[in-house]
Amino acid sequence: MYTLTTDEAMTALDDTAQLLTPDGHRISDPRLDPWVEDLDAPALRALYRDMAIVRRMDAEGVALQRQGHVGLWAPAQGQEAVQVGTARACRTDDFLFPSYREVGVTIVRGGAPADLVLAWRGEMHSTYDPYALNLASPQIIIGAQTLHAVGYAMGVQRDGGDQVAVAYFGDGATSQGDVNEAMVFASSFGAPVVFVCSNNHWAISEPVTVQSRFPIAGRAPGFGIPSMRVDGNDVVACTAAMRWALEHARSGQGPVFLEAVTYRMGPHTTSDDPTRYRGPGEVEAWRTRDPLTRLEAFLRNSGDIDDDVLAEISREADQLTAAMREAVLTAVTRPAIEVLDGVYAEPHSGIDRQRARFSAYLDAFADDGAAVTR
Amino acid sequence: MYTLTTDEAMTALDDTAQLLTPDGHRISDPRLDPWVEDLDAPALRALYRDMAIVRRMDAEGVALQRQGHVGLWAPAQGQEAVQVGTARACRTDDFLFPSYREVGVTIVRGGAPADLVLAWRGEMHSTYDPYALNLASPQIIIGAQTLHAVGYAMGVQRDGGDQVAVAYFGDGATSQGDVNEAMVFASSFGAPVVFVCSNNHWAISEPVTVQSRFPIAGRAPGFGIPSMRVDGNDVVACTAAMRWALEHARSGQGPVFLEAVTYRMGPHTTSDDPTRYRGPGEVEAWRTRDPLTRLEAFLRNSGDIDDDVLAEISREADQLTAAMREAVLTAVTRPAIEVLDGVYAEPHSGIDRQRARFSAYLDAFADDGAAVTR
Amino acid sequence: MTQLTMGKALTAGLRHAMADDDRVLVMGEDIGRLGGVFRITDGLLDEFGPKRVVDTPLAESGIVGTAVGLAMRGFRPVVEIQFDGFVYPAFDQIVCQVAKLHYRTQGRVTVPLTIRIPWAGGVGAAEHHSESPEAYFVHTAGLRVVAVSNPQDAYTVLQQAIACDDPVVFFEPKRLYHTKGEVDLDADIADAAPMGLARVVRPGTDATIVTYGAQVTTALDAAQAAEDEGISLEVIDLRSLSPVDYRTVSASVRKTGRLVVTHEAGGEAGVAAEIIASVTEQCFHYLEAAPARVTGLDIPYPPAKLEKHHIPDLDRVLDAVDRVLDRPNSLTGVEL
Amino acid sequence: MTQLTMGKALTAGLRHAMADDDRVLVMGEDIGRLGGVFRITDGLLDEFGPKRVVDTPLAESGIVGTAVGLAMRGFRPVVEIQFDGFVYPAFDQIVCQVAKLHYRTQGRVTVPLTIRIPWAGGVGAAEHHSESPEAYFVHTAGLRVVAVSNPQDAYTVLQQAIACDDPVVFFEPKRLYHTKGEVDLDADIADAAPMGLARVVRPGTDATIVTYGAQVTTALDAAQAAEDEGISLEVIDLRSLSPVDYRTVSASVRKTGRLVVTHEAGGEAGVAAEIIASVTEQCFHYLEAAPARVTGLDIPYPPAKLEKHHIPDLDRVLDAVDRVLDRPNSLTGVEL
Ligand SMILES: Cc1ncc(C[n+]2csc(CCOP(=O)(O)OP(=O)(O)O)c2C)c(N)n1
Ligand SMILES: Cc1ncc(C[n+]2csc(CCOP(=O)(O)OP(=O)(O)O)c2C)c(N)n1
Ligand SMILES: [Mg+2]
Ligand SMILES: [Mg+2]
Repeated sequence: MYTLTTDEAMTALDDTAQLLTPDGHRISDPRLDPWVEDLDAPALRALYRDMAIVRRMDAEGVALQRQGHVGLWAPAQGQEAVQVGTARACRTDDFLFPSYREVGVTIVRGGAPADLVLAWRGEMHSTYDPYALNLASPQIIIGAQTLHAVGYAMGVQRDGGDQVAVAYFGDGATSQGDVNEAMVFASSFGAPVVFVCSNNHWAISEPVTVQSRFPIAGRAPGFGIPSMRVDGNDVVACTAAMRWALEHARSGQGPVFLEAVTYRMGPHTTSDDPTRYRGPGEVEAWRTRDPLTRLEAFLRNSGDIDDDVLAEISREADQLTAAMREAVLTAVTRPAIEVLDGVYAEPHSGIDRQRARFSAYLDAFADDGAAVTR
Repeated sequence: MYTLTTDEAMTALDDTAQLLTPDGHRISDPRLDPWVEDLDAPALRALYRDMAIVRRMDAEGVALQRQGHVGLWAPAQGQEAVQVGTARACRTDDFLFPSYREVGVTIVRGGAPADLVLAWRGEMHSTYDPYALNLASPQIIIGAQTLHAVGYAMGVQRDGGDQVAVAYFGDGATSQGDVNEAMVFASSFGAPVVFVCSNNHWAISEPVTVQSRFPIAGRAPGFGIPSMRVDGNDVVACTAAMRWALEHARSGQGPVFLEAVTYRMGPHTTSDDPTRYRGPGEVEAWRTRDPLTRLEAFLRNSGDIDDDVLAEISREADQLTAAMREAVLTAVTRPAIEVLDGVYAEPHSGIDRQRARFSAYLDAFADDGAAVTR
Repeated sequence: MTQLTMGKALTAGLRHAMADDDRVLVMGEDIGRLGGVFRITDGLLDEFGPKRVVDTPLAESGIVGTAVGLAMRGFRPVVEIQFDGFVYPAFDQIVCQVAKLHYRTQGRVTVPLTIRIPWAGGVGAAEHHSESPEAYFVHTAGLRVVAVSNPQDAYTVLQQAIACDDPVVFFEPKRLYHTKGEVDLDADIADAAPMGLARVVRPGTDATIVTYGAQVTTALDAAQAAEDEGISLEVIDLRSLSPVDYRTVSASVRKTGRLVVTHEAGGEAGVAAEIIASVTEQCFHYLEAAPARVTGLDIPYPPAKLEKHHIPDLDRVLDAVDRVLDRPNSLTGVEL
Repeated sequence: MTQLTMGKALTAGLRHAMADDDRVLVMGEDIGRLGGVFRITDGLLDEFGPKRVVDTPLAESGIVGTAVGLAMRGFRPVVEIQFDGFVYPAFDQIVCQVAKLHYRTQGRVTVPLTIRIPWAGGVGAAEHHSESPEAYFVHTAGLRVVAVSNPQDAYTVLQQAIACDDPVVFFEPKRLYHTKGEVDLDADIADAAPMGLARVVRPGTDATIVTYGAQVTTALDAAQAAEDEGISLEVIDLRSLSPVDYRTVSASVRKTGRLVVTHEAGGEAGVAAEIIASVTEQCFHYLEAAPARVTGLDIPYPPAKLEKHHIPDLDRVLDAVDRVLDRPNSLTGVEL
């Protein structure tokens, strides 16, 4: 055949991979089951714990913003399963490239409580050492990190390594040239990269239909990249899908694309007012598909979780959120002159000159707390 | 199904639409035949005439470059069928957005001989009035024009018009962010635009496989745009495919993507040396699929063309190439001060100041042919 | 006269332009139902409908590139770039297409496109949300660049930009969005000062401060403070950064003999360098001291908690005034 | 010493850097089998193989963005942008990522990336093939910007740029690719002048001409011509545009008291404006006349047949020299 309509290309894509139903029933899937065979009760509890902690710390971030301790927060509520499931599926030496909303990914990679808040507070642009967590700084420019991930993966190929690079981004990002170029490069070089698109149905106020009138997972195969649509609120399915994707990339078969279908329960950021563009009905409908309650229901059914365990997780979450709050409240802003630090890695006469002048200026004020002549 | 591999998305795309075989036999195709029912002998002869003239003028362009009359030429040899077939299928009020290689499109749209050469000669960046030919100036920035075409088509929608915008570009261009964003916008707004990708197998020295390891026509459906792979050396198939595409877009069904599979017989430009990156075998193989010889063979078989007609076309081509040469040889470079013309549409104090100074400078030299003081 | 915030004045200007000319349309990310993240397009979707108030896919090159196509079809698109730091993906379309199309076609194709950019810092924002990219556009021939500093100009100049047949990059200082001022909503833009002209916002005799955008407020504060010390500063709001109204600027410097230029963008090859190079040429024999720049540091925009060291404040402006007046200042004795 | 064209010197520099450090790789459009449209990477594919000489898809943002990722993995990518006018699609990656990553991460991530750009006009090329975008990058903190003017610098400075842990935008004047000069292929880059330093290429006493790239040749020709009239011009090749070596430049201006800056890019908010603003500040009391700019016009790059009016030639430079020497010149009596 020499024509291809969207129907022909996408009729195959009429479903979403799922292993846990919204009410917590495990359904079997011959393709995905093998990838999560080892997920026994402790492992599932661990995933639940991760998600619960992400939810609490995320809520604390919102609270800290409302109380004026951080300038902004981009809530992840509702997206815990895709963030935790995919990040936990990675090896620690895989390198992950998150956007600004991947608080769950940061936590899973070992980010400290302070790492979650000091950037939003405006103390520094980013906190942790990317090489310590194998996690790039959160990216604000929509889509830019997808190319970095592909480049990193090309580096892995050149080193003969078996790490995988993972690019996280949203549904809105799929419209950016960079994300499409990333798919072109990844496909052309067969780079070991997994694209994880968290389709949370909204790019600020724009519904995903403005970016794409068809399932986003249908985009990648045209670039020569196999893709999967997965229930992004099902942490078991996300784990399975990501393990499949990682193995595909790790074994030299090239890039993979995952569309995780999820929902942003909160505002875009704490500055946003979602009541201007979406009704409560939609949000309520998604509440029934909550990633935490479904795993909790499953674990309660199987008797693998109980109130004691939940209380224990809650205590742990208390400690972590307290540490996060503490980090914000004790944050010390760096001295003025350090604003000039880190622009260049090597000596630079322009920075030297600015430093001399700015020091002189600061000194002039230090003397009498006011301008020299007044 | 929730996964989509490239195989699943593209198995359908295993063929190329064709109506004239390389040796000139008309094959029937129930989907395409209706679109070219009206192509009787005179119409086919006209297409042949167009292609022959394009080939001759293109060859003259190369010759003019070799003789130093123009600085550069981007030969279209081998691509006459896609250019003539698709452009002839358009209405005169459709608006076409070409790249630098669409000499055939320019001729079909009524470009004068001078329009083909004065820009390459460096007399002006572009010659004809885009609104006179409904043809944008040739675009050099790879892919940029695809967005202009989509925007134009969005304008048509707003005007309630039934024109179609057509974007021409190459296989290499499909890697550019702009071309992918153009597909996103076209799909999102259902804009009446036809994307015509002339896959001539090379982007300068890079084979199409560097840009895409799969048929380019497979890219568009993922964006929600139906596409067709057509033999770009078969002017009848190109006409049929384009008429189908135009009708689709014109009737409000949204954008269409055509991949015309063709071959660049010459160098990328007259500055290029293709022997560095491709063997003569490949070029020779494509010579057997020449767009002109196959239509000539068909018309000779049916007795609809003979040496007299060919001689007549040849005379016409002689006149046109002579006019083109004449345009170059009689070109008068604009006076120096006009270098400042047309930067802004409205009065601009910066330009005024530059004009005053540059005039003074020119005057100073005009007096004695040298700088004021020497 | 009506009291309006700059934000509301911009909305009023847009509404007026759209009502006047049905070829005007606005497009960008989140400008429809949401009214834009700064609510500048608030209400326009309801009033003018989705054909003229276009929520676009999330792609700045796509937004500007399709706006070029719309302009070629005879529309006058007004594009909103969500934040200053997100204009760069559209840079190629702006520099190679928007700026060059008219020249490329010997004037046959006009691009009456307005690119609105919420602009600059001082609002405690995250990375990429406080950029001052104006010099890139000033350096690009074929564009006009304006920056507004008060609600009345916001209202008037926006309409002038939209009415202009050339592409205009229109900078809106974020930190003034909520600042109120008198706006004459009935004024005809034809009666207003043409878009390319600067304005002396405070006359003075001892030194000239040239600035634009939110720094106009800082400069006026500095002039007020200086007055208490008996120093008379003339403050000029450039309004247009390309072209610069050198007639007004140089007339002032010929009078005062001393010049300070201040802006929030970094200094290296910035707008202040341009002003100083041009004024030095035009007024060399009138200059009593070296003109001084008071600009942002030449660093990537810093984290919010440090931005106050980056944005020139009243003290830094006054320190530079001292410098051009040959009074003791922080650089006294420092090798320059 | 070997006689080499600048093109061949660049190839030798690349080969040397790749042989020295196996983390260096080159990437771009057509740089493999073809050796690049200017043949600067000629032979490297055969010598170093496709893992280190990477023909990329046709997408500049993709090239620079993946190079950033490679740098994060510990490589030192050398990117070729095919022509100056094609760098703009990569502008976002350059300004928001390449320039900012080190600052964003408090120095934890370095981006030792070299972006080579065949640069500027005078070669009779088509639109977009003769651009001078250097000011955009000079205005961008976090980048270093260099421009070479002769084969020896091409060889040495390219290696220094690759060895530098900061990102460097490296400009190669197209019209000098075929110009020959002596190159010491055995010289160690550690012994050469550091990358940030300017060089006095011709000493003189009456006025200073500051320039870079292909205009160095024009300036030297002008100095030669002026000598016949008894005027002694000092010519400085900046070599580094960011940072600028103001020590060398200002020392010269303090000596001569007169300054001409010439470059091919438009003047508005360009590099010459920067130099003049800084030098005026640093040397105000030494200046005997207003420094003069001799730059390209502030227009989109013109068609090839008109480019000679755009690129400052010897006569325009000498006219400006007359101006700073207060001799009769074309602008005598013209309102500036
Ligand atoms: C290049 C660029 N343009 C615009 C923005 C402003 N912006 C920030 S988030 C956002 C929406 C992103 O939507 P999506 O990709 O779906 O991610 P989500 O926020 O839903 O996680 C926009 C438009 C930006 N950060 N970068
Ligand atoms: C943005 C940009 N990058 C690079 C170039 C240089 N360039 C000119 S033509 C070309 C190859 C284009 O290949 P393709 O799209 O297949 O078109 P073809 O030349 O084969 O018709 C390249 C890389 C350019 N003109 N614009
Ligand atoms: Mg989203
Ligand atoms: Mg091609």
